Order: sequence, then structure tokens, then C-alpha cells
Amino acid sequence: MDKKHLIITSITLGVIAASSALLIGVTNLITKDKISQNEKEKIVSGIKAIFGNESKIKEESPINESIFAGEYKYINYVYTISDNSDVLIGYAFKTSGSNNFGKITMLVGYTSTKIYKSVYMISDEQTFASTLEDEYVTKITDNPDYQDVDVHCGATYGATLVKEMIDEVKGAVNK
Amino acid sequence: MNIFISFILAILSSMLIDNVVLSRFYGICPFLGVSKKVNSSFGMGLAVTFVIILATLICWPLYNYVLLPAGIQYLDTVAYILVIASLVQLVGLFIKKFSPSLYKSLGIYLPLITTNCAVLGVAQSNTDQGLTFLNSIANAVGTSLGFLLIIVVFSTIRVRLESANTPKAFKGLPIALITAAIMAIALMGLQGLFQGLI
Amino acid sequence: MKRNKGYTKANFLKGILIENPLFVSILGTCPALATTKSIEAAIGMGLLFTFVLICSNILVSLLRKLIPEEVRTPAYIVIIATFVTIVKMLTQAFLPELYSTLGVFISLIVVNCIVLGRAEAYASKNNVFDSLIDALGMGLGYMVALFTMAFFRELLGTGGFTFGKIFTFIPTYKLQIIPKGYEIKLFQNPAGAFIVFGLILATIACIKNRKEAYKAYLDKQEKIRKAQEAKNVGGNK
Amino acid sequence: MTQTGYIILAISILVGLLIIFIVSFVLYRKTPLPKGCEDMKMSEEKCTSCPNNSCAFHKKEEDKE
Repeated sequence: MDKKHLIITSITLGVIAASSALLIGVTNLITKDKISQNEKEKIVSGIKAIFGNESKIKEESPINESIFAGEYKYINYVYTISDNSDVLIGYAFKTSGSNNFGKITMLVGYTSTKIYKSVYMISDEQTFASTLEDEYVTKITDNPDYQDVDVHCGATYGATLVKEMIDEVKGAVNK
Repeated sequence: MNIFISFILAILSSMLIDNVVLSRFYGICPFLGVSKKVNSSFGMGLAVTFVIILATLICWPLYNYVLLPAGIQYLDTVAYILVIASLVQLVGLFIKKFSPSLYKSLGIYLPLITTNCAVLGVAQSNTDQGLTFLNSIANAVGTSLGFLLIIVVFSTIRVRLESANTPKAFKGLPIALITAAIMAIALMGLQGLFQGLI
Repeated sequence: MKRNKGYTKANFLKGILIENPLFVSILGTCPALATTKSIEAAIGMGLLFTFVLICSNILVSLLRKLIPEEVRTPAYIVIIATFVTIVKMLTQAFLPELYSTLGVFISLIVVNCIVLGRAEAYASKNNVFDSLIDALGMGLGYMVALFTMAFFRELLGTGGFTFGKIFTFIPTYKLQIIPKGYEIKLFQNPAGAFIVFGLILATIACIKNRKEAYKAYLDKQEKIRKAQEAKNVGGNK
Repeated sequence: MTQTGYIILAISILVGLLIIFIVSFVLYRKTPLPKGCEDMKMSEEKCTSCPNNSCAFHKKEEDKE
């Protein structure tokens, strides 16, 4: 391959790569804050699903800066929830964990009187996500005695992971 | 011990229950165009298995140790397609240079693998699902074995389909699709088998 | 096709009817079987696919004289991958519901046989306007094909059509045609996708056979009539 | 390593990947076929349906026409 031809090819490919990088960068600038805003909205709608429509986030902090600080495997964020007249009604813990079928991120809601309120699934990319959703998660939402819901439900590994997360949150709340 | 069991279960589940062709629909293009000869489809299956496992070995660390700390996860698809395409070319180069016999059996399929949806599908879903390294290897091994199994079984059935007297309109692809549907129903039954475990 | 007046119209209609990418040249079957669980997902997938196809066809035909012959495919793969990443980011931001429903299949457009095929077969040989029309035709044809698949799968699978679940700006509305307990759940499963796709291909093949048989019948009639006339002319002389 | 350091590292790795891909693509096209495989034929119908025009067997199709 003669020299000149090689240079032309590498220049054109370089221009294509640079222009595509530029295009991606520009779209990223446009969509970056919108995506994080979407995530925020998802959490707010989750909290509304757990604590009712008039609940709102009073303050939020990573777990280790909040009053529940400690050594946790799943919990990474905690939200204190209050209703419209700023009365504390409970806490929502954002937990995320994964097993060999995928990652689960969810919100676990506890009332201020340390009773398990409900669970909201933010993102469930497990392979058997739909079976987990129908067979287990719907059974433990708004069901105080989630302990005796059977874990063998066609998505056993996913269900045990969800249960471990709730138990860890229970430990944190009762601290 | 528990790790080993869950590793085997992950391979079994992505091989049989959540089969890549019949329930997740990655890799239908080669599945429909599979040729009648069993050894050629076996050759294609082996080539795809080799590329899937190699691709996962490279794509997973690339995502978690290069893209994630840099915060540019949205470039994952570009990175994966580059890795897979260059893998196919390098493997082809290697086979062409060093083993003509292997090239004779596998060489035909190498250009097809870049447009094979299963390879990129597995690499992309491994990181989208946030699997750990061990689990994504298990998923890759299970998926490629499942792909190999289904391709070989389907090519044997397709040989029988030629001699069956199907109605004129169903000749060729439509009857192959109906048999694939019956195979998918059979695999759906397997999900009950692992009800307690998976 | 030489550049006569109806070229652009034929070029556009080719994608939808004569060379429909899914039902005639059987390309891009992976997303077609997977994302046609509901009409909205199918239309969403069709829109994203058409957007990527149009952008990549335009850019490919713009650069067709610049890119040297032997590095054509890598350059096309890079261009298509860029547009797919852009589409993925846009859907994640503006249509999050569609993004979570389609999941991996948005990034699978990169390996979609149609996009690379059209880029190499058509866009690299024709000017920008023709490639744009070709991309529009192909994209619309693919969306129509996805829509028909999704129409049958959702009607039979869930007994009706739900709107507003994925495109959240439409008011949610559920049209129930088949009464609640009588729908066939199989069509929502993967096996149903194979059945619907197989049956549609069979009907197309049947129509084609029927047409050919009819034409053959007409030719036979024609031949018999000509033979008749030849005999009469021979007789009167 | 700061955030921008990671970004530069990631982008350089991606550019490296792109270069490896292009170089291997060109080399794959250049290396001659091994001795015994010149006349390898793909089954006819499969070759036409696959759109990968740059694949070696398509070249043979076009030369024939």
C-alpha cells in the first residue's frame, strides 16, 4: 500500500471517528440531566406508591451519614418521609443487590413506628423478573407479615435476595 | 459449595430455560438460515460459542473497569461492537494463517458472526443486568451451549421437514417457524422442572 | 432502475410492498419477534429503527466517495453504532417507559441485518436523496410489518389493545375486544411469536402461489385461443 | 486517578480498539486463502439472503455475473 493512500484512509477514518464522538458528546450533554431527573421522579413515584399520594421527601442522605449509619451490604440511601404538614410518617431505604440472575434496586418503606410498610421495585433486570414480580413481590407489598410468604415461587434466588434486603433494613430500623 | 451449585444452575438456566434463541430471541437470523447439514451447523455453533465466551471475557472487564469509573457507560454498545467485530477478524486471521483445516470447516461462518444478534445480545445483557464476572461467564457458557444445542437439533429436524408433505404455502420457512414454536413450547415446560430451584 | 419519472415513488414503495425487509427478504427477525408483544412497543421499535436507518443512510451516501473501498464495512459499523448510541440516550431521556420495555433490543439495532445491508447495498452506490427515500421506505415497511405482527399477537394474547402504557403522553385507554377470560396467553409468549410469524409468511406465500397459478392459467387460455385461430385461418384458406 | 484521567484512559482504549478493528479487518482481507480452501462454496440460497455484501463469497457471486 503506497504511503499517500494510507494517509488518506487514516485521515478520513479519523474524521469519521471524531465527528461521531462529537455527536455522542453533544447528545450526552442534552440528555444527561434529563436522565437523572427521570431517576429522581422514579424514586418520588415509588415513595408515593408506598406512603400514599400526599407523602413527600423531607430529607435524603447516604446511609452512612444518616442516623442509621452502620455496615450494610445492600442499603445505600435513606429518605425520611413526611406528609404535607411536615409530620414524620416513615423512612424509605434504597437498596440494591445482585445474584447470578441479575441486579435488583428497590425501595423498602418502614413507618416511623418501626413497622414494615411496603416495597417498591425501582429496576429489576433479573432474568426471571416477571415471575418474581407476579409470584413474590405483589404478595409482599402492603402485607405486614411478609415473613411467611413462601420464597419458592419460580424465582427462588430473586425472592431470597429481596427478603435478605428487607431483613437488613429491618435490622437497621430496629437499631 | 453453594457458589458451585448456583454456577451450574446459572449455566443450566440460561442454556435450557431461558434459551437464547427460543425465549430471548437473540440469534434468530442464523437459526432460520441454518443449513440442512448437521456438521456445518455444528461448526457454526462452535464458532459462535468460541466468540461469545471470548467476547464476554473482554467486554465485562472493559465495562466495569474502564467505562464505569470514567462515567461514560453510554459508550458500551460502541465498545462491544468494536470488540466483537475485531475478535471475529482476529480469529479469522489466526485460523487462516495457522490451520487451513479449521478454516475449511469454520471459515465460512466467521463473517456471519458479526451480524449475529446473539453475540452482542449476550455481552450487552450481561452488563445491563449487572451480573458479577463469574455469573456473566456462566451466562455466556450457558447461552452458547444453548445456541449450539438448538441449532444442531433444528438442523436435524429441518432435514426431516424436507421429506414431509407440508402444504404448498408452508414449504420452507413457514413450516420451520411452526416447528420452532413447538420447540419453544417444549422448553417452556422445562421452567416448571426447576420451579423450586431457579 | 433507470432514472425515470416514477423512480422515487417506486423506490419508496419498494420498501413497503415488493421488498418488505421482514416478510419478503426475511431480515431483522430478532427484534421483530421479541418486541411485538404490544402495538406500542412495535411502533416505538419501528420509529427508533427508522430514525437510525435514515441517519445512517444519509451519512453513508454523503461519504460514499470519501471512504476508500477496503475500509467500507468498519466505517459503516462505526457510523451505525454512533446513531444507535444517540437513539439509546434520547429514548432513555425522553421515553423512559419505551427504554425499559425494549431493553437490549435498542442496542441490537447495530447488528440488525437491514441497517448494514441497506448501507452497503444501496446507500454506498446512490446519491443522498435516493438513499433517504430508500431508508424511509424500508423503515416504514419494517414498521408496518412489526405493527401487523404486534396487532395479531396482542389481540389474541391479551384480548385487546392497551394504549398510553409506553407512550405516556397519550391518555391510558384499554380496548377489550375478546372477553377477559377467553384470550390465548400463548401468543404473549415467545412460542406465539413464531406461530404468528410463520402464519403470516405462509399467507404471503399462498397469495403469491395463487397469483402465479392464475397467470399460468391465463397463459394457457391464451395459447389455446391462438392455436384455435391458427387452425381456423388454415381452414378458410 | 482523577475522573478526567479515567475518561482519557477510556477514550484512548476505545480508539485503540477501533484501530485494532480496522487493521485486523484490512489484514483479514489481504491474507491469501489457505492452500486447500480456494473453491469453498456456500450453499446458494443462504448466500443470497445474507446482506453482508463485503463477505468473501459475495465477491465470487458478483464476479460470476
